[in-house]
Amino acid sequence: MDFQSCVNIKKEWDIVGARQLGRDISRKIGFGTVDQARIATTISELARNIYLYAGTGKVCFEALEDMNKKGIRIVATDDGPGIQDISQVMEDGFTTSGGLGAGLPGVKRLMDSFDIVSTEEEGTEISVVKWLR
Amino acid sequence: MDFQSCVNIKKEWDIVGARQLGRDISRKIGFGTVDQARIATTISELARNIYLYAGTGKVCFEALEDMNKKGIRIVATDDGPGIQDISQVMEDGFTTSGGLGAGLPGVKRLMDSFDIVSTEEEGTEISVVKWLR
Amino acid sequence: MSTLKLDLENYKELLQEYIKTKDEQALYQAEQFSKHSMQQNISPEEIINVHIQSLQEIYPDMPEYIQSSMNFLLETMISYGLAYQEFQTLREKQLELKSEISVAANMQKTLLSTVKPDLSDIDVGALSVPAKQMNGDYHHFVEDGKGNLGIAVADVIGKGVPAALCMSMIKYSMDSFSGIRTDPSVILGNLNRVVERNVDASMFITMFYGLYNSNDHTFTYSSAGHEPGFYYYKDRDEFEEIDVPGLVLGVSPEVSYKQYEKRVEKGDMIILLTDGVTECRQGDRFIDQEEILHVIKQYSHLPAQGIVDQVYKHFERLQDFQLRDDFTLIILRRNV
Amino acid sequence: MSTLKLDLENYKELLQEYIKTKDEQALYQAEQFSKHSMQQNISPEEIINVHIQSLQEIYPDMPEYIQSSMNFLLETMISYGLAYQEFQTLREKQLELKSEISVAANMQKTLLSTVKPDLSDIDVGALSVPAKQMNGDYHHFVEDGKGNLGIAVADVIGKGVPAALCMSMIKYSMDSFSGIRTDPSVILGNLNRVVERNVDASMFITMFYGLYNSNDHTFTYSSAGHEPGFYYYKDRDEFEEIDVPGLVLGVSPEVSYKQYEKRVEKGDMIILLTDGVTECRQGDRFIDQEEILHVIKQYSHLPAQGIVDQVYKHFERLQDFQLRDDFTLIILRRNV
Ligand SMILES: [Mn+2]
Ligand SMILES: [Mn+2]
Ligand SMILES: [Mn+2]
Ligand SMILES: [Mn+2]
Repeated sequence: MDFQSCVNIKKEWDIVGARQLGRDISRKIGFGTVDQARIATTISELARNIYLYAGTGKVCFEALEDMNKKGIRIVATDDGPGIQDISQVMEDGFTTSGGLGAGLPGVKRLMDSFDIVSTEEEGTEISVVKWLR
Repeated sequence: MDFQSCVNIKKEWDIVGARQLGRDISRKIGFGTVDQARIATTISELARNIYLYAGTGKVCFEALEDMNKKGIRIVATDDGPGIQDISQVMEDGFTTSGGLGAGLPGVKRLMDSFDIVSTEEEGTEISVVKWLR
Repeated sequence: MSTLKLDLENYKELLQEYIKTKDEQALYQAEQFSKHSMQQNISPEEIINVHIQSLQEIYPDMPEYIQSSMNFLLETMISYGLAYQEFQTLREKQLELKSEISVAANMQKTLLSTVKPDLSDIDVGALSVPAKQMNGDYHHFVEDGKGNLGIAVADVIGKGVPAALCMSMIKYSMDSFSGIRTDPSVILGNLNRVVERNVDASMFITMFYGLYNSNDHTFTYSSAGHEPGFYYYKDRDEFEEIDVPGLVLGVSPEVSYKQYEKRVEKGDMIILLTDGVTECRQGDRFIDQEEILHVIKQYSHLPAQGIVDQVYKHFERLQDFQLRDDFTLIILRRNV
Repeated sequence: MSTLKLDLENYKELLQEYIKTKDEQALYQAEQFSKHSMQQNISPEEIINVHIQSLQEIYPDMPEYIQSSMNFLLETMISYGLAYQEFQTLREKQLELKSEISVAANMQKTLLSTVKPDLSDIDVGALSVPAKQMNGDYHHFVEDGKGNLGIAVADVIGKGVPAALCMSMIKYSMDSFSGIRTDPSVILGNLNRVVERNVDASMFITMFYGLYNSNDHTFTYSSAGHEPGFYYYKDRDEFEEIDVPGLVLGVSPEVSYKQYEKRVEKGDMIILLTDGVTECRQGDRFIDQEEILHVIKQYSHLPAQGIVDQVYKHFERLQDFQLRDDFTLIILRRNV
């Protein structure tokens, strides 16, 4: 994976750093103000999940480009306890981030594609993509 | 009822007239921008209901004042077909105003008190009050 | 006032007009614009964005701090936008669930349907209205062809789907007992065993079973903790509570129910009901017994079904057209 | 980053900081501000209002058109605010309904619970998992104490509450027949009459009833249009479909079902299921029969319950952990 940059998440302050980097990258890719704000919200959700539930982890960004489209991939990885019941956390109303915010269903709505792999005791990897329109 | 002013509703243009009068009165009573906008939306809903379902009717305004509070009463009266099933139109999701808008449950949310009397073949009277806080 | 186009151009024009004229019409159109936008699933942050772009185009020289302030505002709207989208998903789900329950409610209607007996000697009125879509009250008539009419009235603790599911148990169990023995005490004893076996202890059912023998005009009955009914003496023009002891169904595996008998005279009425009738509430005020009996008396010149319908209408209005509990009322009157 | 105060002062400071520094931290706090506001049921138009007031205080000399433009924007947000409030009401209702259905689902579990037989001659595995909260599949075991084991498997058309309500009918009817006669064809015939009488024609039920006689190791069975099961021949290591004709329950009042018999050899297996197993889907692809039999064979060294559990896990994963239909699988194996 080229053009990949990561931000380690250890303290709440790192969430801001991840948002900043993600916003810079998405601005360069050409995303408008609204999409930049949506991408920033996505990063907040993913990074807060790491900060609150896994303790540490990282959020990585990758600029995507193929012949006819550009986009951004965001991958959040942690080695926390893993998510026991994925279908439950993907349900509306079952919010994460300390009861505040849109949780993973919100992230799914903000992005174009969403993928999650979680193994008990080994951690969780969430990978999302947003395409430029 | 003193201080009462009415706007007859016959054409869509009259909705604007009713909003204008309602807004002026509520501004004089002392309502802020947000509440003025909410009162205007209420008037839109009530007047559109008359315009769409009853054909003609009127919206009247009354400034309320007692020892310790001020407010506005809005009364929408028509002699249309009446509402058959009141509990149905008061249900969320069963929208009036041609599928657009908040319907009567929205009006109830925007105001502090809500009252409806409807007689088949005789018409409907909806009376709402908002207090200044 | 033609159909509004949902685009930047349109928003910009309206905005420009409003700034120039401060006209109410522009605000009315702003409202219509936002309603149309909502119909197109447009999120609030997109409205903010259209607003920013319009301002930029109308006022290319607007102060830089305005632009920044609007970007800040946009940021606060993203969460509201998500809530709006979740709302739409939820609304669809709700509709789905509602139609599912309405299918179930229709099934239940077919299932619990009972034919009101048409006997020359006694006049019968019956009505059962659920508070929600599904009924947790049950009533049923059985005729044995030998002049006996069995009348069951039951109420499950609770309302809605769980109560309805429980109610269907009573229905099938009653079906399977029918024709075997019709003594009220035996029927309640049998049902109690079924209920005790099949539902956990937190769920219970009250039931009244009465058997009207039209040959000798006796009414035999037992109650499993059910709401007391009333007996009306025509000659004395007086009501009396039909209140007999009996444990509710489903609490203890072996219960024997006592059976009582009453001779019914011409013009006398038997009034059976569930607590949805007696515990009608008007605001915070409970309706008292006197009021029910008063209303019944008021319409007592009508046939039994007429009385039942009028009593329902009376209390429906009192409760603001929103029943708080399932409502079941049965009236029997000896004619001949 | 202390707890945020939800007031104008706080918003104004954040806004001012952002305009000055264009800092990401101020935007992050704006996001937190709006989330907190949502928790306090604050509508989007109120955020706009706080924004207007903040701007006025920070820039008392800001151009008049900005003020007007913001009033216009506020007007467009009122409808979104109403939608937000409706969303909150809806969410509460949804929670209520969900918990109601979960109570009903628990009742159903108690109701439909069946004890897996513990016979020395045959090894039995059984699993039934609903796609939604309530199960529209039914399975039941009956032992007569004389070495006969009755096995019922049924599937109501449809899922959810209506199917569950219908299912409870099968349960009570089966209860009331038990002990009378156990011939599969007679049981299906009786049930058919009950279903036909109680539910309207659009609703029907498929059912398989089998009777395993452990004295002579014969398996007698009838089917009412039910999904074919499989028979496994240990000696040939081959599967064969158990597909026999029979009208679904509830279509016609008088149906007579044919009865079939099979001798079961040591190590042979009888596999009964509902179409939730055979019509598993992976994305748009239907799983084919071969795959099911392949998975069963793969785990055939396990006890019957182990096979059943592993087959379920296999198809649960294939379907992305979201069952599209109720899933019921029963496996019987002759041990001795
Ligand atoms: Mn009840
Ligand atoms: Mn009740
Ligand atoms: Mn089914
Ligand atoms: Mn099925």
